[in-house]
Amino acid sequence: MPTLTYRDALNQALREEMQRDGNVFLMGEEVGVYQGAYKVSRGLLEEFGPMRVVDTPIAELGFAGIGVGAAMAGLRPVIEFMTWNFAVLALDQIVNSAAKILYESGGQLPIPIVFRGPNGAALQLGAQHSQAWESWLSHIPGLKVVAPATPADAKGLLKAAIRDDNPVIVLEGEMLYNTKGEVPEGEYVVPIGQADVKRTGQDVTLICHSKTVSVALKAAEQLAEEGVSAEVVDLRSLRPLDEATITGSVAKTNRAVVVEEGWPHCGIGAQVVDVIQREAFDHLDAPVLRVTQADVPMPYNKQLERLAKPSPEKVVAAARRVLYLD
Amino acid sequence: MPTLTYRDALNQALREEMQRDGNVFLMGEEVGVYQGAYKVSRGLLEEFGPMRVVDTPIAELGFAGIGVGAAMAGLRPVIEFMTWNFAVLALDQIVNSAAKILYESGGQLPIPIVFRGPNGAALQLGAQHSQAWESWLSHIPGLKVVAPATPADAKGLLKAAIRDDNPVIVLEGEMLYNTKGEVPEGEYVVPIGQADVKRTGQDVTLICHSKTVSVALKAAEQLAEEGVSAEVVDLRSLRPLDEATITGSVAKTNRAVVVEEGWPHCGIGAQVVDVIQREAFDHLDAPVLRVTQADVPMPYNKQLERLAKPSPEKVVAAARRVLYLD
Amino acid sequence: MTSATAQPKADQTQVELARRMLRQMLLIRRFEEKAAEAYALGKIGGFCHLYIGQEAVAAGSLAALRLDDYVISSYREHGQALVRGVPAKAAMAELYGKATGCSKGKGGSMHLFDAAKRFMGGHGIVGGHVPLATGIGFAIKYQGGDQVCLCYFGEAAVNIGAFHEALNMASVYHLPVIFCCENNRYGMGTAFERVAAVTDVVEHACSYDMAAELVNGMDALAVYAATQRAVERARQGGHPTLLEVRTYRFMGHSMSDPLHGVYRTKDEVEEQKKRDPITQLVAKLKDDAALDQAGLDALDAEVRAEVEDAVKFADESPDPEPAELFTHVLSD
Amino acid sequence: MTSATAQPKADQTQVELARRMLRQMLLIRRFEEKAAEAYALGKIGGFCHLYIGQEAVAAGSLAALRLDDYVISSYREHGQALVRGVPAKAAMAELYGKATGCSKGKGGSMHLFDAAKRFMGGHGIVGGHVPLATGIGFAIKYQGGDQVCLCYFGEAAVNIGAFHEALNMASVYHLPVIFCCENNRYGMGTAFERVAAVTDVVEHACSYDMAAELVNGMDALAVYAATQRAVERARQGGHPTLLEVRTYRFMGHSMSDPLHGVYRTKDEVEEQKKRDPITQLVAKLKDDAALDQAGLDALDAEVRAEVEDAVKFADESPDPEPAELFTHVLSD
Ligand SMILES: Cc1ncc(C[n+]2csc(CCOP(=O)(O)OP(=O)(O)O)c2C)c(N)n1
Ligand SMILES: Cc1ncc(C[n+]2csc(CCOP(=O)(O)OP(=O)(O)O)c2C)c(N)n1
Ligand SMILES: [Mg+2]
Ligand SMILES: [Mg+2]
Repeated sequence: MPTLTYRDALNQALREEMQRDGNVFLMGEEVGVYQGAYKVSRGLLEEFGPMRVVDTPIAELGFAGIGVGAAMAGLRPVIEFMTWNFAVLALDQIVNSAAKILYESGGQLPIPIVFRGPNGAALQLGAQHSQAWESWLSHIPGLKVVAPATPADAKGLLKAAIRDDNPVIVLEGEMLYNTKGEVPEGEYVVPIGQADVKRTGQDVTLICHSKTVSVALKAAEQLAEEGVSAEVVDLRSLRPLDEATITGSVAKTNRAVVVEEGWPHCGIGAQVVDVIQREAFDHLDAPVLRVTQADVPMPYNKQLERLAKPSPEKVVAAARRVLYLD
Repeated sequence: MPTLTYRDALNQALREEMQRDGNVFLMGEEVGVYQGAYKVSRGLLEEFGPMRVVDTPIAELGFAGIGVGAAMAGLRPVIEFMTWNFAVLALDQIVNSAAKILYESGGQLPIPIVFRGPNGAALQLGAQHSQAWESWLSHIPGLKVVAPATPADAKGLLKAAIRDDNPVIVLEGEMLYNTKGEVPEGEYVVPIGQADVKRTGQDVTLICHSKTVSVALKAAEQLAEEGVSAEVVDLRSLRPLDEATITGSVAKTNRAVVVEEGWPHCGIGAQVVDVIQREAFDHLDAPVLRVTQADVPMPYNKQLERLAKPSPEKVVAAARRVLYLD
Repeated sequence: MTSATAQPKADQTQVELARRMLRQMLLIRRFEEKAAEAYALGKIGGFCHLYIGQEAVAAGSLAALRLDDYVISSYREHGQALVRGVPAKAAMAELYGKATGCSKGKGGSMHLFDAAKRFMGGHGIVGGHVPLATGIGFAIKYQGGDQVCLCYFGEAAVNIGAFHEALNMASVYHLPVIFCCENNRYGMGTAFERVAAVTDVVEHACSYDMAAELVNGMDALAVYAATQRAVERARQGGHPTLLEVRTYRFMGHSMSDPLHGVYRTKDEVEEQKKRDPITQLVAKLKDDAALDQAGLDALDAEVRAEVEDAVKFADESPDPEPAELFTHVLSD
Repeated sequence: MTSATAQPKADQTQVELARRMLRQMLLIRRFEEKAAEAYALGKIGGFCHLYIGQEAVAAGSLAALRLDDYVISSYREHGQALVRGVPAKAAMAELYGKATGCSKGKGGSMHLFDAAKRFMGGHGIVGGHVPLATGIGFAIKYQGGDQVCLCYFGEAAVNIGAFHEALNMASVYHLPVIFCCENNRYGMGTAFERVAAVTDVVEHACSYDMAAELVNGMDALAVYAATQRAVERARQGGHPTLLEVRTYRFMGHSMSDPLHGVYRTKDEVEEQKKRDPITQLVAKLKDDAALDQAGLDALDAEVRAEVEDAVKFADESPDPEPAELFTHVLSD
């Protein structure tokens, strides 16, 4: 199987889906001439031309709405946000148009659209450019939300998102774009709504997604050195959540830690906790603990930023606590 | 003590705070000449003039930003959103300006601003006009969020919000504006961050806020008829949460149901569940259950809308389940 | 502004067009009157924004469209839906929230949809559907079609960012969109001049290198003619147009708002009612000897019967099944 | 556009002003060069948007302000911060993320703040600070002051809704705000004409009944004069102005972007460099016999020393204490 970067896996998914279906087009800031702010769309303008790879003004609300309008008239737009931070300006169109028109119209107008781009903090970009929006986006009925952690999942989930007849949010990771992994060639679609056990274990379940998967995997290694066997569940899909895989794992390990990049208050981890305590109450031997971003706007300083982010050390500490090892 | 409507209690708080501090002003759509879309600002234009009661164009993002700018230069703006549904357009200013400038500036520029307006569904306003945003707003560090359920709390919390040196979100209820209650005259400030036990009980804790307080109280009455004694905890403040009062009550009753108007996935109730299972794990005799809006965009039809909303019956059913009465 | 009498002597097509528009305008008027009654009886709920006074805009502009063109509007869209061919029954049933409504009772007054008629809603966030219109225009161009998208919005929407972003992009991408601003002088209780630095909406076209036209919205034929010119530009070169149609609403902002009150005087409303677009079109047809009182009465009776039928249909239709609460959240 | 030589023969005040501006422009240039070096060494992180090429805008416009006026900008704000009086040490330390930085190391390159100097940031969302400027203008009027608020933004911000909402309101409320658009022709890798229907930013002033002026941004004195006229209008009647200052950035969009690449040619950049605002101002001063090479060398040496000091200061300053992570989330 070829080894690709996460970036190139996304690029491949876009290219293949655009080749497969003439209604698929890509729109966003710098996606064309500049080849993408993070080069996810490299080469696509050349291959598909300016009608299908469309550079936009800086007008997130406007071009998100153009995407939804185009979907109403039968196209399958892929809208790239340079980062999800800027998509905050476009939420009205995502929430009030994309997610509601099917329902409001009594089922007449499906909105097959993908909104994608990097989510969460990169390095030292400061408070306005370092935000993780999974909780906000997952809150909304009418949307699906995925957050791939590996190049293979990036390809498979983006393809699934583009083929889905509903608005799908794809949360990518700027820090993941350069990471490498094996990616199946051609037709490879990862169904939305299925978590993936990235490492099996017996003693504690570490639940994570996107960038925190590598954090959890590192924590699992450290725990292994201490003789603790951790299972790592990559959610992959945040809406719908794969409740069966989550509770299945906890039923086995009886303990869980949820790791996320976002803020704690009403984070996606809170929802996972809700699921676990509701569906696996009798299996739980300890409260579920969460590792999140510190409950602060992201500081610029490198040291403070490191302290603010989830880390393997914090996950190990939380795991030890749910195992009553301290 | 005089009896006032929730609307008039808010009006009184605004008037008193504007009399008390010349830097306080009110800005929003229809707040002046029209006396407020829901008449919360009745009489204020006449008393304080057009510089302090400012009608705006329909430009939520713009006037939210004007409020933040005015706060940077020393004023204490109260920004009214006609409803919080429209504030989705203004989130960039709330989240990226109001909530972050103090931190980004290393503590130089506090932003004493209040954003207020009705939140949640009224009657048959359809999907775009019937949304409850407590989870989104509570997610953000740098904000405080309150949601008064009674006229007295409306007055006391709005006064506290206006005096606070931080951005405070006040979530009112369109369906509450006409409700009546005793309201202390003059100086009456309810500290932000304190829940209120609206009814004491022994067997189960019903946790609620804003409009769901009356839902929970009705459920408590029905439960009382069945011999179940329910304690009703009104959160009042959603950020910060009064974790001590929540866990204190659950430590006594060992069972809890969280009732909210918003959608389930990553709702404020999920955060409350997280707190309870973490801080009161050993006290819990059953999983915490939640009663929320159905996980759908709000339908227009009256019957469907009723089915979508939290109801005393749903709360009673959930309480019976956590009590293993079924 | 063009007055009705300034039109060239009507030929037969023109007369037929005018009669057709008159029927549509009467249909709207009677439909809205019944909707007001039903609202008062509690049979219609929520917000209900009537179109009375503005009928010439819907009738005039939609007469210039083909059936395969697209139409999209705000929450004040009953009139446009009816003219576009949404059956009065389906529209009224939707206001009643019934399963037989054009949005299955799930949308309501602000969210009338009829995809088959290419009536793309009914949207409730001021300005929010203007980018959607641009997107539909984008799809038309993408698909190589020669349709247009006609988008209605109020003058107050001009103050919101989405309007500007959408107009700029429609112009940059050369899209066949007609932005039809129904300037009725008020956004709820706020007179436009109190909140807009420039009150001629057409001025904004300059910033977007867009064709623009100011139209008398009380004259259905003038609206028709201006829209036709805009349609021409759109079909032929993908050139968008900003139409500013000056009109007036004779009712309150919505059924829960006062008719006049602090923000406009009773006198002003009465004065404006003298410009009633229906009265004017009737007068013109009578002048041209293309309609007599008996003909008008017959037309009105026909329309009233249609609306009565619609009310009866709505009344007798069932509510959606409870299970409908959970359908159409996602498409499967 | 006005060329430098079109100015009237310089009197002594004018000469002093020009020399002061030259020093400021040199300070910016040297500061930015050092910032680029430090970035390459990994001492500065994140996004870092340099101002090289645009120095005449900051120097010229800020010379027209009083110390009690307000200034607010985007993420490309180092130059304006320095001219406004944020010490080079505090600015450089902020880029390094140090506790001694003007935002205590928590803001970084995009979020320089100095409330005492009324430098109100450093904001990272394109267009997001334009309403903030309007709000500051509102506060000035509310408090009965005669200050102004000067707001810098790039031409690409004109395409975003917030800009339009803010300009309309500044005009409706008669606020003393100067909207200074630094039109450097590109937003990241996108030429303005590819994404704006109208490329003369001043055109937008018509839609908001606002005064406007197009200025040569490579000529500090021209920028000064235009800003002075705008300040006058603002102080006296609360009239906002839209200034379009035509300039050019000699560097890439940020330190992580290429200098030219696909979106502009090397030739174009080289051609533009011939218009270097510093070279031009030096030439003018030499022409006027107000500066000789020795004087220039001395000035440059002085400025280089100031920047060296700043770098040393930043290097030697401590990181914030870990506890600082949790301070300033809320004010207590
Ligand atoms: C973004 C937003 N803000 C506020 C509202 C509340 N609102 C509904 S209609 C309206 C007035 C709109 O006036 P105009 O655009 O002139 O249209 P008209 O009602 O006159 O047809 C307002 C303020 C809304 N629906 N959306
Ligand atoms: C709302 C938003 N969208 C996108 C970005 C990413 N971005 C940062 S700067 C920039 C270009 C801005 O260009 P311009 O306004 O001309 O200013 P310049 O950089 O040329 O000074 C973009 C697209 C952003 N910061 N904010
Ligand atoms: Mg109007
Ligand atoms: Mg630029």
